[in-house]
Amino acid sequence: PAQAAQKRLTIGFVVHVIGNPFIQQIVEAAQMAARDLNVKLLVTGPAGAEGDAQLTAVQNLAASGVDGIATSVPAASMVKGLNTIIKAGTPIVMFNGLGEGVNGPYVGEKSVESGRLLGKMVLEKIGGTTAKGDVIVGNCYPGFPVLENRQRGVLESLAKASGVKIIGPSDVKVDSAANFAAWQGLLAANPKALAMVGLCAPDVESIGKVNAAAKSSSAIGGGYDLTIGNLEALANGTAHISLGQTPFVQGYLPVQVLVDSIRNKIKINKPGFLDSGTEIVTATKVIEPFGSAPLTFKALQKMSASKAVTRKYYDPIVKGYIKDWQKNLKPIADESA
Amino acid sequence: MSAGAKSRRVKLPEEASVIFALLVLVGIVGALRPTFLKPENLLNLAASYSISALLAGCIVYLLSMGEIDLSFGWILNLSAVVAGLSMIAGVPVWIAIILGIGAGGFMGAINGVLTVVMRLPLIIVTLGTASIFQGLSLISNKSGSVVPTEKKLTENIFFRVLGGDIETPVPFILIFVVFAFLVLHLTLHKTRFGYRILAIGSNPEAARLAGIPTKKIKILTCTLMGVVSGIGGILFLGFRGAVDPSTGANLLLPVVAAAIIGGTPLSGGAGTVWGSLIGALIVGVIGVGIVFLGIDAVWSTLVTGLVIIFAIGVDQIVRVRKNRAS
Amino acid sequence: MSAGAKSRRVKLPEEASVIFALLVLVGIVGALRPTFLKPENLLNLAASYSISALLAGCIVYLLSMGEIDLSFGWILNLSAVVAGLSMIAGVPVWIAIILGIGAGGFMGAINGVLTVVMRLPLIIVTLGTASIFQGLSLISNKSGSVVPTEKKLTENIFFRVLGGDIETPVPFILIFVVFAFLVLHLTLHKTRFGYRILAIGSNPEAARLAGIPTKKIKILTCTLMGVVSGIGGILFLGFRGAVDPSTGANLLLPVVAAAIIGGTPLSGGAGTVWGSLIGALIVGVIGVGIVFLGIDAVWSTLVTGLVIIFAIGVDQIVRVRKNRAS
Amino acid sequence: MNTQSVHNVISVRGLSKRYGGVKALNGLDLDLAANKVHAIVGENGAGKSTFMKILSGGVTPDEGSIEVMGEKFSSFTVQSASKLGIGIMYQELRLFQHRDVLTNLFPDREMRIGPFIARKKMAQIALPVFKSIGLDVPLDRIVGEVPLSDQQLIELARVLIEKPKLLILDEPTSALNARESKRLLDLVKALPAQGTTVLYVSHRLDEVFAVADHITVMRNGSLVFSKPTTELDIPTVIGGIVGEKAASSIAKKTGSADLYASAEKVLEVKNLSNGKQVLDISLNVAAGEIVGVAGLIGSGADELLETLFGARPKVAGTVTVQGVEKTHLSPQNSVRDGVALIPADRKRVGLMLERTVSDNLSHISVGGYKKGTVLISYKGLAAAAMKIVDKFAIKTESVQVRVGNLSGGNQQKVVIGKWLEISPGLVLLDDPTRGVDIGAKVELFRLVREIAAEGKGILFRSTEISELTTLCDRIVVVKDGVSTREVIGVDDGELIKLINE
Ligand SMILES: Nc1ncnc2c1ncn2[C@@H]1O[C@H](COP(=O)(O)OP(=O)(O)OP(=O)(O)O)[C@@H](O)[C@H]1O
Ligand SMILES: Nc1ncnc2c1ncn2[C@@H]1O[C@H](COP(=O)(O)OP(=O)(O)OP(=O)(O)O)[C@@H](O)[C@H]1O
Ligand SMILES: [Mg+2]
Ligand SMILES: [Mg+2]
Repeated sequence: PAQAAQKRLTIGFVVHVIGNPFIQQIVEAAQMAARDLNVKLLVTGPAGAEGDAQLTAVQNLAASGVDGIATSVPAASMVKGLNTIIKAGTPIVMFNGLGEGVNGPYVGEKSVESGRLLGKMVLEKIGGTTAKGDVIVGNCYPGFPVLENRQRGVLESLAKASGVKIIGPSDVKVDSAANFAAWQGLLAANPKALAMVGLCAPDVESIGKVNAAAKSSSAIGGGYDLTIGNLEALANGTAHISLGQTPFVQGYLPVQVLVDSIRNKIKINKPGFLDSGTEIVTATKVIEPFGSAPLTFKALQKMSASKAVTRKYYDPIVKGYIKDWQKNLKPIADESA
Repeated sequence: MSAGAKSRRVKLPEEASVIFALLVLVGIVGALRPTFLKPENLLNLAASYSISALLAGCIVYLLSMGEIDLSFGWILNLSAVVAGLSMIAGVPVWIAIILGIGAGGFMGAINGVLTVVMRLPLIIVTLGTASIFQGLSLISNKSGSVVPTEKKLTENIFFRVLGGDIETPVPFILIFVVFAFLVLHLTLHKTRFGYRILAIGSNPEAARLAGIPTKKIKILTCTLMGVVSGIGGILFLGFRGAVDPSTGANLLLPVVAAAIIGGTPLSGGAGTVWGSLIGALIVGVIGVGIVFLGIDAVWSTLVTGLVIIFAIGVDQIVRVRKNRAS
Repeated sequence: MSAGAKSRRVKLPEEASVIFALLVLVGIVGALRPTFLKPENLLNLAASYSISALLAGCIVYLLSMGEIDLSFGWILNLSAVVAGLSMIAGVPVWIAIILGIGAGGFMGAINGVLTVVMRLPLIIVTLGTASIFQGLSLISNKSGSVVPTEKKLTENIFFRVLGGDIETPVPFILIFVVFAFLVLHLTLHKTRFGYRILAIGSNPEAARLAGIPTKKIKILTCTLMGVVSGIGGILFLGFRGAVDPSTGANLLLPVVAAAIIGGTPLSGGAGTVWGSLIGALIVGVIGVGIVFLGIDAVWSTLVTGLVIIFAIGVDQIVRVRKNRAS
Repeated sequence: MNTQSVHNVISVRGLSKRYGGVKALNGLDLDLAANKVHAIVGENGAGKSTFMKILSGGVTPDEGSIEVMGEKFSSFTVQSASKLGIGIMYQELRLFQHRDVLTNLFPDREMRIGPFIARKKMAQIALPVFKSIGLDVPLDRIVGEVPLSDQQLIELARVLIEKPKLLILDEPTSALNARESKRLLDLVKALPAQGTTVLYVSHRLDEVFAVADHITVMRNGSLVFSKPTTELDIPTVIGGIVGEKAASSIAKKTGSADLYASAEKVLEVKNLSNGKQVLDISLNVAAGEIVGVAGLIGSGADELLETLFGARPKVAGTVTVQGVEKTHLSPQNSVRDGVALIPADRKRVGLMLERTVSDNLSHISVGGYKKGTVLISYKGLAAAAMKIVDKFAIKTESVQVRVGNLSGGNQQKVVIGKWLEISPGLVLLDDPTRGVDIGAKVELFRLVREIAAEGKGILFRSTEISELTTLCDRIVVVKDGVSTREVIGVDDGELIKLINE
């Protein structure tokens, strides 16, 4: 171990899309981990989200001789190729997107469970199981595995109220302008909707703007991710709930796992699940996972704009949950439980 | 019959067929969901698609010249980033806007100069510059969104009017874009510059021998595309209040589709600016109509495709009929 | 000089300039990272890009005919889905493969028939059919990935050879694609079918007057594109062992880029199948080189753009020199 | 099958074809006997090419019956025409510009070994045909890169290779020089003896009389008369072509050595070279003078005018226009300086085929010359275009018609007419009468003289020797890219000898 520690390791970090603010938060956390652990981090990814181009990037990193690779796995067609690399001796940790059957640990949220959570919270706000009326559901990229899981969870929770009629799920598009137009159309078509629920990063912001423009609307807005625009919508009351996926943990933890396992020769070549937790954010309350210190909405907004503040806030988690990852490693089945 | 005699038949405008296709689509969605036809809803729809319509109006210039620009989405992005970062850095809003549009024009000019100097079609050159502009945007916004949040910015009249905080019966962005279309139409069809663009698109070698400065016109047209993309970026910034690194990534296909559905051929020498506006609206009605009708996400892609084929089919039938009649 | 007399100068092949550009790029990356030049690495690189190379080799047919197909990525996807689902449903592997390729050919034929019947350029038609094929794929795989996991499937020779479980000195997929290129090259440049395609692309009216059945040839060429996309889908399924709903989504630009970087003009009448192979390798080397050189993600897009401009610049300089010399 | 149709290779009755408001063919009745050379003549837009295209299956008639070689058709396709053994050389060449020469010779008739095209076999067939028509171009050259005259010969070779029983030649010599034309005429004359009937469309009446057994004159889509050549003379034919309009003719110029010696030089060229076809050419043109350029195909005469205009790069020599040396020659500068070029290849570099007559006529005045304001009024352009249309008697339904729909000769008039607006000081005429009918040619020559009389200079290249000797004050002979001598007052025979020596 001492020898391994002396040689400066190189870790490859492959994301499925460059230039997505949420992904960028993950990348920044990974870079913090690399600095903390004194390893070299190579970040790469395809220009457009496509599994095959991403797999090629992973293969190229492996061929260029990196010591370990962290990658999101948005496509089942990457699995075989990743396992070949693992078999050849380069360990791989997944984050954010799970490839079923990859022989390595996965760091991410419980996607179905988080969908259930969102559905449950929306249902509470519209009057619980006795609620009666329309709820609009939008999926920005039908066919994307994580989104399909979230959707399953949301629908499961909403189904508890027999009076709730689901409108959709409609294809609301990922491009922010098209996304806005889609939500605008959905609300115009269903002006009495009780709630609008999105599954992707641009949704909460769009829903907020649509709600603000339609004076008659009192729909509850809910969705995912803590981008600046989404938090803005929560702050001005045009949207109501957004779930975060702790990008910090998703970025930091994979690097920690790789570095520890290489330095200490820990075998990680089998599936496993490391929960990155779910953040529940409303304008009045912020619930962080792993029993972290309570956070005000203001503080959260500040954090989303500053790396240093983020690192400081998560220090206890780095020293606790993340450092003790071996203890927290669960069977992969837990992810979609 | 003497040359130049006016035909007595009332001549339908070139855009008749595509207008008809648009009306058919609006009619179908409206028949199924009458709320769709509420003026407010239609205006909102139009406003949402106004930026891509604007770009379609300008890409008509390049198509008329026999060229295609693949980079304009990233010019839009980087222009908006330049303006947004300038505002955040404290540059007065109006100056930041000029900087953004100027950056757009500069990028367009680079495309133009490269295509002229390298003697390559613009599509090949912009295959490279699209990546360059995207890359510069990623570097300058540090892969994150650019969001001017300070009160003194968001309360600036620019953001308030464009963002819809100040109520106008018709969204301001729509008024602006319709005005821009008027200018684009007149420039292409009533000025020497437009004549020269069409002449180059019709027969580049004949244009050169007619003494038309083809290189200069190419560079100017690319610059114009850059300026209009820059304006698009500024409108986007004001309308949405932020720019993401992915802004503009998905503009290419709908914008070019709008222009060609509108009736501008890819082969050069002809183009209709108004047609591209109708084309953009068709793209918009299809997009919004599908969610309006509550078509399931899994089915919506298929339905979109079928409706596109239906719309261009209607367009084509009317066009052929019309040509046969004349 | 007498008619038909062979010119005494050794004639460089048309593809010389683009080969030179490829060598320059490989040389630069190799000089900076010698491991890049290991034959094993180069072969793997080539294998990763072989499917898009194959498609580039066939899109040359359409470009030569003056057309572009926007839908082939989704034809690839749906063909692979058809084959994968058939296998999972218990259809013998070889029959499933034929079903997949047949589905591809059928989709291509639909494109061809629509473009001929509607008398519209293929690019407009495939604007619609691309969505249709994607939509059908989403519906048939219920928005999920198709993964034939059963042992009796994955142990089938098809999956084992393509997936690389059976060791071959050169990846099997590479051998297959090079062979396919040979066939594509000979068909375009040595058979009447190829001559007819090039004639239609060069002068459609003259082709009609020469008695060429232009509609039939168009439909056939579109069908060929469908069949090759179908084969691409099958190769993908075997090579990767699964198909995702997003498979094929981002193929359009790199494939068309490979063909035009390789030297096939967009205007029709000329095309080089081998050039598109080199073009696909250039696209590949740029992608791989950036990872090998350890260029950070934030910078990689910019560098990609700069290298593309550099590569087409080198290509163009050699081309101009060569033409001047001849 | 009656006996008459055995003798008549073609019988048409009431053949009509209209395009919009234009009657291209208007109830044409005609019988043409087999194994003869039939000349078809008529003014521009008379319907000759339309008739030829119907016979070859390229155009479907609206009305009328056609009987070809004893078989009766209401219409036929390209395929059925070619099965019958009808071969056509189109006036507007139908070549595949991107493809090589050999490929163009066997369009869809390629010979094959197995599935593969047998280029060697095709070359063996092509080379003797090339030799017979005096074509000398490598078979692997891209057609778009060879001169127009060679393209015309390639189109001719293509149809000869088909060995048709009925050979249609639509203005086959319009871009050819005297030598090539003569060779072609000899070849055509020999064909009837081999069982081939020839339809020969041309505006060059001397050729017509040299080659045809029988002459048919058309006007406005109908027959004027159809008689054996022996019963006709040139004035009668001209009378038939132009109709009631008085047939004018053009007087021959009698140049003299020092007529313009003292006049101001509009153009002075010293040792001009473009490094390729033009190697060392010196000449000058005085104000009011018409100077001819004579030379064989490939002598550099073709490229000289384009080089002077700046359309091809100059590598050495000096060019002085109106006393000012032009260091930077470019089309743009030339247009601004009032130098006009009427290019030989109207389709490739002269016209915007898809656009209207009006748009084409404003190509120079709006496009290159920058006349008037930035804003343009299409009404104004149309009015200006109308004037030119009237002046040149361009036959078109309106100025808003697509120029590609005009007959070949009328297209040529548009190419010339578009320069009128800017009244150039130096006019470079590169084979300007290609496909122009006799009436229009006389009109054009009158106009050229008129322009010259205003003190402008004219440099004139033509493939027709008689045009040079008729119109020019002085003729510069060019050989292998070098101007070898200048002659004054020569006749056709002398000039041909000078060019060929
Ligand atoms: N495709 C077309 N569309 C519209 N009008 C046409 C078309 N082809 C020919 N015409 C018109 O038909 C008439 C006859 O044309 P045609 O080409 O047969 O004349 P031509 O006798 O061959 O003349 P030229 O001597 O100039 O070649 C002309 O007025 C022409 O404008
Ligand atoms: N020796 C020859 N000289 C001239 N032409 C030839 C010669 N040999 C063959 N050809 C041409 O090639 C053609 C060959 O006919 P074939 O029936 O093989 O073509 P095809 O089957 O109709 O073509 P496709 O399969 O592409 O439809 C003939 O139409 C003929 O014109
Ligand atoms: Mg056949
Ligand atoms: Mg004619």
